[in-house]
Amino acid sequence: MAFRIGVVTFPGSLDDFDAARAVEMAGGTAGPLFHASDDLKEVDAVVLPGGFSYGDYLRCGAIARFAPIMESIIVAAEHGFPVLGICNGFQVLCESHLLPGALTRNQGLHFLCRDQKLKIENTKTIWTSGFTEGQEIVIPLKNGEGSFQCDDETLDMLESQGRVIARYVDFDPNGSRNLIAGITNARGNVVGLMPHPEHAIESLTGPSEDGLIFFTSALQQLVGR
Amino acid sequence: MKLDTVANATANPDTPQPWVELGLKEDEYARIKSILGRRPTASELAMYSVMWSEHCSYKSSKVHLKQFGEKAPKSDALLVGIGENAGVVDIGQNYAVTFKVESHNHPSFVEPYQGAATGVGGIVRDILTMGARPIAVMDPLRFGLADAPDTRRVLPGIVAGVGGYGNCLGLPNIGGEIVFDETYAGNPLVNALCVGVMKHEDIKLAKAHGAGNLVVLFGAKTGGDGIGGVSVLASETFNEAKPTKRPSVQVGDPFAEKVLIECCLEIFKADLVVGIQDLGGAGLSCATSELASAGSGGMEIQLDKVPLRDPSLSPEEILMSESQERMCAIVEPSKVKQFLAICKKWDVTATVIGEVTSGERLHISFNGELIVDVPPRTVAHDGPVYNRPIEKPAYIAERQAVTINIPMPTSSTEVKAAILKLIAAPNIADKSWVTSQYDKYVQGNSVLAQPEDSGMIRIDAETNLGVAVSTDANARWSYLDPYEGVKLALAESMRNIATTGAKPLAVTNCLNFGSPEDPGVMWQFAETVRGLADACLELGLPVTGGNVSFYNQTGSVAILPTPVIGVLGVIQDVRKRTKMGFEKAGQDIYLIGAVDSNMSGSEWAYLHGEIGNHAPKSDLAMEARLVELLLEGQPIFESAHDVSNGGLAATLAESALKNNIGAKVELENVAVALFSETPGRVVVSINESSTNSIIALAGKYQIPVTKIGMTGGSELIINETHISLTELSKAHTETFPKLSG
Amino acid sequence: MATIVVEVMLKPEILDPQGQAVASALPRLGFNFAKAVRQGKRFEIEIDGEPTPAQIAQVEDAAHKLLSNPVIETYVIKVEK
Amino acid sequence: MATIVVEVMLKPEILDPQGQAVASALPRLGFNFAKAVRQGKRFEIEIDGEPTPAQIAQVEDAAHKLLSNPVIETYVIKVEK
Ligand SMILES: Nc1ncnc2c1ncn2[C@@H]1O[C@H](COP(=O)(O)OP(=O)(O)O)[C@@H](O)[C@H]1O
Ligand SMILES: [Mg+2]
Repeated sequence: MAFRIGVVTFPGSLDDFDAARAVEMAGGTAGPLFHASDDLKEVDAVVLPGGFSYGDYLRCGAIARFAPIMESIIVAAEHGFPVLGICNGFQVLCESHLLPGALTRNQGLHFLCRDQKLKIENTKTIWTSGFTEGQEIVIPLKNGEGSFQCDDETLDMLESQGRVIARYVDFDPNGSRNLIAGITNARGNVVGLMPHPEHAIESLTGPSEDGLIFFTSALQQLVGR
Repeated sequence: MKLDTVANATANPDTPQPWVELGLKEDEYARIKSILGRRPTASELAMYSVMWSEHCSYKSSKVHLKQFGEKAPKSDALLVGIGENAGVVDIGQNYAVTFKVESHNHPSFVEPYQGAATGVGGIVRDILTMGARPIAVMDPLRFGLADAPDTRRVLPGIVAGVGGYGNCLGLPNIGGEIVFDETYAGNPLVNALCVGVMKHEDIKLAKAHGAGNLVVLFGAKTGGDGIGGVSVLASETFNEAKPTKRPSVQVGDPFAEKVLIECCLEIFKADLVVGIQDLGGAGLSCATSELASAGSGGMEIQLDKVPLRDPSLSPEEILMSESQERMCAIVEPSKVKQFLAICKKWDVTATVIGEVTSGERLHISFNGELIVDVPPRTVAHDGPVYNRPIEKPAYIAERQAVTINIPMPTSSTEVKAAILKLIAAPNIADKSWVTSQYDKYVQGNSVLAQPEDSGMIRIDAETNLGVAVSTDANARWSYLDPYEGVKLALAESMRNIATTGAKPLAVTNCLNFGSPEDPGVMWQFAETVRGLADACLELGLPVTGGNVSFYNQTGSVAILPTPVIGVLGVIQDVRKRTKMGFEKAGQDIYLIGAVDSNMSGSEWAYLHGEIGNHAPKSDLAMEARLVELLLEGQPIFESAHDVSNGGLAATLAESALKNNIGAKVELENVAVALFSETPGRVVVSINESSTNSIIALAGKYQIPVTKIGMTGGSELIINETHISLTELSKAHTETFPKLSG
Repeated sequence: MATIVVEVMLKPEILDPQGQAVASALPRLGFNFAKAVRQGKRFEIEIDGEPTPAQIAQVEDAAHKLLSNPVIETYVIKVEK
Repeated sequence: MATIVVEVMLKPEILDPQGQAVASALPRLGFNFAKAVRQGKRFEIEIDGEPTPAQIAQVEDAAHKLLSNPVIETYVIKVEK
């Protein structure tokens, strides 16, 4: 039986459909989850998709973090449940304090959509195990508030523990500290990533098919659990 | 203030009314009185004034636009034609596609961010109203000179507004235009196009049928946004001397609209509406009168039930408010509970504000008192019609007498300098600084987006059916000859569709002009409509809808006549689309079509302060054959890129820079070959093994095909001129960042 | 050294989606104190020494031209020590 | 009726590109008074009657949980009449 990966829809989520498609294309079954219920419906992992939850008018992810579904996800994640937050999902994870730091306004002050080269730095997380260390990939980046910021202590901790999972290469799109594009929690089950792997799953509609590996990685890791 | 009821209006026939301030003409006011048999109440006056404004009533353009119906080609694809919120075409496999382009010019000058944002919001609601899921947007834009101070104010705001709203809705932006010309200073054009898709059986119409059915207003609460905006803002020349006419600005809430979209789609899926209308210009005045007018009976509205953001609004203000993100639906009583439950799920405010009646009048009451009692048709559909004076402007003859005198480069140094100058010109330069502010990936179906010749969206992931859309206008040609100019714009748009491998199917348009009270402008308009109708008939493409924007002028100076033409095409298998960039080294480059030496209206002439004398003459029969050629030849094309603004020089540079693959090209009469913008041309690259096929195609369709060179290397080489791609790219990409810096 | 503060708020009649988002989030978190919320911007401008009337006039000018959009916003200038 | 104001600013060590953009735009417009600019948010919360200490405590709680992100921001609460 295929593993079920839940995709959460908050009001204002945009990439939920695409994330579900990526899960299916990777060989999993996508399970829609609605923000207003705290029922995880026995999914094996969860993706928090991109978008502008609640319009992102206050701070990105700040209001979504209090949705009933997040209460369940926070508890589960603390017990090792796999969670991938993409873009707005990453912002929600930071607001939930499942991941350290915060995502702030792009240094250029504009929304930026581009094909972005990344270097995968950590292949030990549930979501990145299918990559080789140092692998360079190209997937779309699209956000207005993607600049990863934290204090020096947190940055040292992330770097010394190898918790940066991906870094921007060749071009600094937003002024993130140490060019950080994605990080993980200590346990490696929660990953936040600013660029969008779900938009790089077929070369017809994306810049590459590199993004699919995030989803196949998780499905493979679930087998081993 | 005392409520001006119908009883009061009858009892006090001589109360003075501000019909002049509301933009009505004396005869129009008289006509309202004769329709009603008394003076209108304040609320009725508000409704008539907004609905009879140029923007809502098309009073100056109607007599001309009729031609789109009269000359309409027979088309089996057309499911819903002009008149509804947007036209709908059949693209096969039981899919129906709707698309439309609309202007939001004046509001975007006053408040660029919000004006542009609400422009996108408005067109998306039009598409949604048809029952469709919106799937993409495009934004044809025009600005004053790129380095003018006001452009620096207006452009970043408009771009941020288009992006801010569209990105938040989750609609990929798949194309548009950015053109600079001094006539747009003070009159930027913000046109927004939206495409939506649905199944045939899901098409919805804006009609109020069935006595006893309920009128439900849902979405955002009503505030004081844009009150008077319709009649005052959209139909009077913006004039700084009359600051009181500065309307309050509409502010968009894209999140509210995103939720409204999801809510509507769920309501449509459950089949809960009889008719539906969005609230755009003229707000509730428009929605109620149009629904009732198009329906079978009358309507009764209790205006005090409208949920207000600002409780101090008067009834006439409620009727005129242009608060965004609102919809009005006609719902059977038995389905209202379910309707309201879905709204609740999405946290969308929904209120029953009235019902459809068996009568013939639109009755609106406020706290139990009747304030509107009108025949809805007289408000919505039977507004004034003007046959405005038309006169061919004197400049036409003056222009035609001019001889063009612009430097044409000859030596290889001159050719190089000319190419670099041209591709760095704001009208030709790389637009990524703008387009990278737009999400082109969301929804995961964008097969092509800017800077490709057309945007392309996959409709069905199983069958790979897709649609392509392109928008084009060449205002300089329209200025020289509006009849030919619009035909050329249509031909270009159609060619852009076919260049990517899709078959042109239907046309939309947004006609941006100066004041209709100027007979010269009216002539430009009349010629444009005649040209477009004739061209559509000849090409067999139906016009499915459009929009007219008048009064785009500062003082006596009108903008260049700018008919923006959108063409929608269908492609059976999106995997087979052709892209604009050279794909591989060592492939043969062919120019399809022949060049001539007319430089009028070209960018090269414009860069030397010249507009020229005669626009090119369109050859639509040839353009139609070219489309056939492109479609039949599609399997052998490794790349294909249309030749338009900037001529062959721009086309070659763009194809080379796309994938960083150079080219070596041999041209005769090099300056004309590079910079002339003769229509009807496309550059393709093919494998050598396809040589016979392309020659056969040329013969079959009687279009000249010339091998001009070969792809490869890291330079663009034209005869003896060598330009490294690095240098080319620098010139092409530096312009916009510099302008913004 | 002083700080001049410019507070920019949307005019009361202008829709404030940001404030609305906060207003509707608060009760979901169990906070019921707010009747309405408006969200605006706050600029803290550091200057050398005490502000002179000429400087304040300049700030006023800048607030009007750059920091606010008079079409939809109003501003207030304050000096903090 | 009173207004409780919550002012939220980025912590000094956190990059503030918006404030920086203002700081570099000012001199281009001929304004040379600013040594540095920081941009933050201002929430105006309308409440019924005079604020009670319990209400202020609630606002404090909301400011901490929702209106600011303590990882990058600080806030100040003020009561205006
Ligand atoms: N405002 C805009 N929004 C989105 N795309 C744009 C915009 N302006 C230009 N583009 C895109 O840039 C590309 C080049 O523009 P243009 O030179 O006008 O194309 P064409 O010559 O085919 O008319 C096209 O893909 C067009 O859709
Ligand atoms: Mg083109």
